[in-house]
Amino acid sequence: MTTTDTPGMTAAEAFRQRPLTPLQRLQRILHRHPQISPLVVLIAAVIVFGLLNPRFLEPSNISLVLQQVAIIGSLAIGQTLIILTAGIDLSVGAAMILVAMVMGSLAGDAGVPGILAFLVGMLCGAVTGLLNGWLVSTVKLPPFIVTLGTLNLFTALGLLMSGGRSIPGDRLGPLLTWTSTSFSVGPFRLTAGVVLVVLMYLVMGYALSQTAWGRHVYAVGDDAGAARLAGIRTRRVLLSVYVVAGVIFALSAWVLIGRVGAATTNSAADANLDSITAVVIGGTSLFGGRGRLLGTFIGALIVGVFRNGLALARVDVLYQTLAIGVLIIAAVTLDQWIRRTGAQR
Amino acid sequence: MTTTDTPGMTAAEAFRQRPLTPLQRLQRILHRHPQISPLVVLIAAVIVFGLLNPRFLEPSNISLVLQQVAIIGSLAIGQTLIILTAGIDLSVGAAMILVAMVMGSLAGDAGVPGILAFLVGMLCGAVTGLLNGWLVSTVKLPPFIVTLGTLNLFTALGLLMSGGRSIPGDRLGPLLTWTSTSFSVGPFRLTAGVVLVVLMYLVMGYALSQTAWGRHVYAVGDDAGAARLAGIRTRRVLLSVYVVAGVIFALSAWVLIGRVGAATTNSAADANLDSITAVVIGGTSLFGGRGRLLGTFIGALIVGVFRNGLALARVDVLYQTLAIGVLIIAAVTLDQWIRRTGAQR
Amino acid sequence: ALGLTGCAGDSGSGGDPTYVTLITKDPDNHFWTAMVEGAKTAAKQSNVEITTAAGRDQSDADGQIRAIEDAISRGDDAILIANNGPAVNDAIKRARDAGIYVLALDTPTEPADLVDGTLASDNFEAGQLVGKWAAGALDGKKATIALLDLFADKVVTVDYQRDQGFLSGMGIDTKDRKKNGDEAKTGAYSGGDYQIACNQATNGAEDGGRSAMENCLSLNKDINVVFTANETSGVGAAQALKAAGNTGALLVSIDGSCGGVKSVTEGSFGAVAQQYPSEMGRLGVEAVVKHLRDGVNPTPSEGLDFVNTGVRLVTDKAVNGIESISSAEGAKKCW
Amino acid sequence: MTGTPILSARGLIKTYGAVVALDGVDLDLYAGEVLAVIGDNGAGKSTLIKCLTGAEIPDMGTLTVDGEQVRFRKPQDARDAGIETVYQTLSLAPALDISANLFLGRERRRPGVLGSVFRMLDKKGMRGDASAKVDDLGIRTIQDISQVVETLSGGQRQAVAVARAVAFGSKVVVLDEPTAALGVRESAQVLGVVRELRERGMGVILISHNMPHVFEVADRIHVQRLGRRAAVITPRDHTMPEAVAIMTGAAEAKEGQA
Amino acid sequence: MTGTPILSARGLIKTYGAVVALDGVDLDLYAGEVLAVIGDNGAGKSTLIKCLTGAEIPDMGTLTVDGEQVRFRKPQDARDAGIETVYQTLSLAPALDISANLFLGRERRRPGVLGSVFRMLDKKGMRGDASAKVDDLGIRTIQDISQVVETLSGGQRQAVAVARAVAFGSKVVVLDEPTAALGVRESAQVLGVVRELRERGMGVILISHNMPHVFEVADRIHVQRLGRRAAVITPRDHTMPEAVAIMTGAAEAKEGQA
Ligand SMILES: Nc1ncnc2c1ncn2[C@@H]1O[C@H](COP(=O)(O)OP(=O)(O)OP(=O)(O)O)[C@@H](O)[C@H]1O
Ligand SMILES: Nc1ncnc2c1ncn2[C@@H]1O[C@H](COP(=O)(O)OP(=O)(O)OP(=O)(O)O)[C@@H](O)[C@H]1O
Ligand SMILES: [Mg+2]
Ligand SMILES: [Mg+2]
Repeated sequence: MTTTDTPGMTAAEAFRQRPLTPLQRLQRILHRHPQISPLVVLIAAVIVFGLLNPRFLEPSNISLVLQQVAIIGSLAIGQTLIILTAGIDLSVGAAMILVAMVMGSLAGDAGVPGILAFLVGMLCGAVTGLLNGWLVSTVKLPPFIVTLGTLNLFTALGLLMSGGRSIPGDRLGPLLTWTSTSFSVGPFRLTAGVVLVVLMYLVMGYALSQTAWGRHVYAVGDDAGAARLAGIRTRRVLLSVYVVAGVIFALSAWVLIGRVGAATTNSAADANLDSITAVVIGGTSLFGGRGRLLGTFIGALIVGVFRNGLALARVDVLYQTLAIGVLIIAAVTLDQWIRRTGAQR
Repeated sequence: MTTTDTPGMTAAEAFRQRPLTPLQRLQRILHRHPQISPLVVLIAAVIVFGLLNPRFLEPSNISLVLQQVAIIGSLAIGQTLIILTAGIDLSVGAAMILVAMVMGSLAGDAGVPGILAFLVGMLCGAVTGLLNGWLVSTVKLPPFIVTLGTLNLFTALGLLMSGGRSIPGDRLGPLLTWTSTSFSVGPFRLTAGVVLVVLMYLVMGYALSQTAWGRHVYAVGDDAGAARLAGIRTRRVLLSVYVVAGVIFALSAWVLIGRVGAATTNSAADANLDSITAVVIGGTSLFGGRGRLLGTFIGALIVGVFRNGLALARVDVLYQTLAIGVLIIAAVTLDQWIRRTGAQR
Repeated sequence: ALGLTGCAGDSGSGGDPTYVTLITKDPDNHFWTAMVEGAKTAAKQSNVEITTAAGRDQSDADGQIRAIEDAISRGDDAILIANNGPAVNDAIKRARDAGIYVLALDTPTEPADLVDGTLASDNFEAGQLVGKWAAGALDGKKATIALLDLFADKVVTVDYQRDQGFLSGMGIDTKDRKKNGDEAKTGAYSGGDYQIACNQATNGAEDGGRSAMENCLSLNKDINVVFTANETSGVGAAQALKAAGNTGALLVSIDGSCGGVKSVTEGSFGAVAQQYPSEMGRLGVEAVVKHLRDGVNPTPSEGLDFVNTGVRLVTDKAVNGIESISSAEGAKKCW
Repeated sequence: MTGTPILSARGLIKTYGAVVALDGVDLDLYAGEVLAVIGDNGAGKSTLIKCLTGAEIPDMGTLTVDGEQVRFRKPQDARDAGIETVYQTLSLAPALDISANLFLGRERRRPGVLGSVFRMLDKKGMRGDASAKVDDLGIRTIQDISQVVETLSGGQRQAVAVARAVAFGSKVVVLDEPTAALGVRESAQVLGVVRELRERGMGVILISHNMPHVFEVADRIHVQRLGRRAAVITPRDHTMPEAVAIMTGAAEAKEGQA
Repeated sequence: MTGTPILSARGLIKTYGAVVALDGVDLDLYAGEVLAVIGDNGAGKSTLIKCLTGAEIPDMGTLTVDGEQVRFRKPQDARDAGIETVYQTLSLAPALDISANLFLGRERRRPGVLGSVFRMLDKKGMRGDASAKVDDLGIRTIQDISQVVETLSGGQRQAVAVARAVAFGSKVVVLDEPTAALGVRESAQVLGVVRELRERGMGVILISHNMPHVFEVADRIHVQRLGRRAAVITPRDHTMPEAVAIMTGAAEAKEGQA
């Protein structure tokens, strides 16, 4: 044999114990926990932007970043669920706006009590999800087309209902604007909306990783045919995912009302793309079945940090666009590099 | 046995020859040629809109529809290639605009001869494709993220180059505006741009269905791992697809200049979504490996017919948005119904 | 973050620059890039550093809110904003609470006193100008009108202000001034009968303008008045008219960029209402500098609650009783 | 055999476009027997069991379970009726690990409120059981029980699929070439499990190309040929070469069909 | 065996995270011989041949072809060096039809300008050839040669993969469990093809769990156990039970290793 044998050690053991460079050592550690690789990207970004402008690291600014990513972050929860089933939802922003306008019109224009408006809003979110889910799971249309269609549908409905007018927060009552309540945690200022979003992450993260339903979501996204043959009720799982996502988008509408202080159709222009971006940067595969909600959370933060950090570095808007493009690619390249070289050891 | 046997016939033959309703007969025919099912949807749409407003069917209007879908139609060729490899390209519109501005600035501002500006434009298109393709095939990043990044990059470059100003057609010279040349074919009026797009469909349709390269594109999209094990140079195939697509987007820029009579950054805001929509309505799977270019052509026409038809049916603007949503879903439902019930006979 | 604003008053003296954030409605329309250019030119002369930001598109309030928050976090001295709607009001309040001087550009906020001052031109008035011109130029003929607005999937202020302004300039009852398309489809304008042949969205872009115009012509070949809500869509509409051989239609538009004025010279546009975004940018920066030096706010134009940067009608076919400038003159002021 | 079959099919027809996969097939399975299905490649064996287990809906034909007519519209229907199946394609979720796949669709929850209210999975318990069940099939080379299924070797994967089907008590177990990718020892182990199932009174349908295996465990052999049932024979009245001859059409079955 | 091996590996190591798949494996293949590789499930047989054919890059170890050291970075490299492989997963493109898969990567063009200038595929010719080649392997149940591969039965699919590997002249053919899903007659046919390849002077590596098959055609047998080469034996100096004993670790190889 030509391999160098150390007595009492198999060839592979000897190979394992070869000397490693510190970088290889780091990679090996990262590779054991691939889900933290977006975290590395996030930390790198925070350090770089902190160097560019020290104000970036001030607690007040960090609090701001959290508030800024709250909406996309909460939409991205529902988007993650749907992408895990190998779907995609282009209607997230429109569904959110529609719910916001429903709640806003009821509470602000029709004078319905806040709690009722809220409940109808949640129901409306569930119904938008039901529509998408029914078309995907039962009529068996591609999710891209379904949600493209409902994107147009929900957008138009929201506009027709409101005529494009905003309903200011002071007419909405305390419940609907509760998400804007802000309070201090040490040097940080958080809003109830941010806390709500974090809670949503915890609850859905638990549901995905610790319950049978979560496993079924992964199985359906991984290989729908195999899951069906294995006795999973794929139709029911899909439908439930879309409905749950719809309710999440309704909750996002609540966060949105708190954040902009009004129910308005003028927001979240690119919520679809942004939410998908957060999911993908967070390491979830668009082909379904692979990914974690924690990754999405970090993905949303990464994009938020990029935007805020560039603004604080006084980068002009067009150069910001350019830089965001480059940074997104860089972030995913770094992530891939961590995972890949790790995999080859 | 309990099956009814006709002497000399196997059970399956007897089953085959059972009486069918005319609808079932139609379905069976359609099922033999699933690729024509979008055509059925197109024809249905044309009939309906023709009934709503007979002017819709006038040759002059039909000619207009062709001209209106030319840009999205040509972008959708490149998009089809990329989607067939299980990719997606969000940068199509931005790449087209960037090329248009490069050609426009060279010919219109820098006074470079038209042919040179044109060639540099094509090269620029190829380079955009090369960048996307390299990141996808060699750095192995997800196409969604790559093209989201380059979408930002190309958009910013186009705007920085032009400052948002359009360069009017009269400064661009005859070559760059050649695509606007119009001529009559019987009662129809076509433009050189439309003819160019049709030619692109023919050439790429041939390349996909009749050459080894086309087969490799399908194989890579179908199962990249299997294709690699079967000895396909997947990296090279992917790279070539993106470069070819880049050139197609550059040609689309040429068509665009002809159509709007200027090199401009304003157009084609929804080009990404619209081109993907055409591909998906045309029956190509977003998961790669399945679909036909002819379907994309019909898909683009379907969307064009919807938009034009709704306008001619005097539908209000906001209701048009709503109707487009519903129609897209209806179109794909019909398509699925044809395919599915056909499959079950 | 508040402490820094105090020492920024000595602008022009070569010390710390004054930091101003200019927030436009979207990043790419030439109208806004012209405003940025105007502001940057003025900034160079007075030791002001401009940081630009924008919504993703004209309906993106969230992007503008973020831009305002970022400006607060950066500790900027002033914000110039063309707001995307009342949804940004809260953020503007927070900025002022943080001691930042806020001026509205182009579009007044609702309510107007939300900001320290406003430099705007009235989009409704701009619409009215071209409407009056079209009504006059028709000279009593029946008007067959194509209305080419901006968006089908969002409602933005410019869209209805320009469209409804145009109709009211024509002497047509607009009903709800904040709602496009609710006017009577036929009736009488100030000079005779009218018919609205179509009302289409263009996305404010050339290809959208062309498609919309083509569809309108398919509906009615006799269109003789075309309103386009901005010049880029107007360029597309002019292409469609040319391709259809319709040379008689009066095409009017709003903006007043150099390209638009040239189209007037060449005759493909009948008239444009010229606005002055680069002027707004320049005046905005100057007002900031003046405020930080002298503590004064810009004085509103007479009878208005904002500084009117003005709208002029540019046409080479002047109509009696409507003040206008020639395209040659317009070209001097174009952007 | 006497009595009502636990699973019975009559006149199953299944065509795919121009392709005829099943051309009027009958099948009876009784409790406590192993019915082998043999046939050339493409004879329609897998299609037959797909139609029996709800994975495909036959164009025509009837199914009865315990004498009652049933219509399976999805695999879950068959599972509910007590039919467990290992399909030839294994139908595992590639990105899930071994124990997640084993318990897919019948996950176990933690005891107490954690399980009943918070519906928390008993991951550790399931992992332990999974390990034991795979070991039972003689697969000793799995080094890491939390390996995801797509990284397993062909045989390891097959063992997981078989373990899943036999692990949960049921009436009928259908195995489509369960030993195709298995090693010598592992195959023997699976045959042992099949015998055990029979002992427990279940009905087993076993598809295999391995004649020694078939003749070792089968009570009756359904020979499938060109989409039809060519014969039903028993290992007692036919030899292996005779069975192969019937399968390939070189001979007819002798009288005395079971 | 004497002379230079056409394919030779020394000290191959391959680990996946905590899993050790290959633990220092040597292998020699000579022209004109059939080398069987046997071993328990998960012993590392498939990983071994993946490392030999460029599908995986070993962590350590060297490869030589005809005595020259080589580094395969992708399967195409091995193919270029004259090594054809049927992987256990078959590596077919599911949505392409039989002939497209058979000729994948070496499509034939039309004669004349159509082929040279317009690079048009000779679809009809390839389809005819494909049909003949699949028939050669004894698969007679394919009713429609333009069927896409994903609709084929398990055995039909395997036959397509085997046909692809043996159809094109080469130096070495590597077959990973080529008869696992095949019927009795079809398996015999494939073994015939293997013998034919040996006659033509090629080297064949055959992985199989079917001991009778192995002992029928192999010249030498590489026994893989727990990621290592436990022994190399020949069918003459060892019996089947002995081979199985070595494989499972119950016995050591006798002296006289090949
Ligand atoms: N979805 C499908 N579309 C078209 N033909 C199909 C489809 N599924 C199966 N077939 C065809 O039906 C026939 C029977 O296939 P089946 O899988 O039942 O064979 P099998 O007896 O299980 O063969 P094997 O032993 O190779 O697994 C084959 O000719 C096959 O090609
Ligand atoms: N990508 C991978 N990640 C982790 N472990 C792997 C991977 N591929 C293979 N293994 C492990 O390596 C070992 C060897 O696998 P291999 O496929 O080579 O076995 P094999 O001898 O071919 O078995 P079989 O007879 O079942 O096909 C197994 O324990 C398997 O689980
Ligand atoms: Mg089978
Ligand atoms: Mg193997």
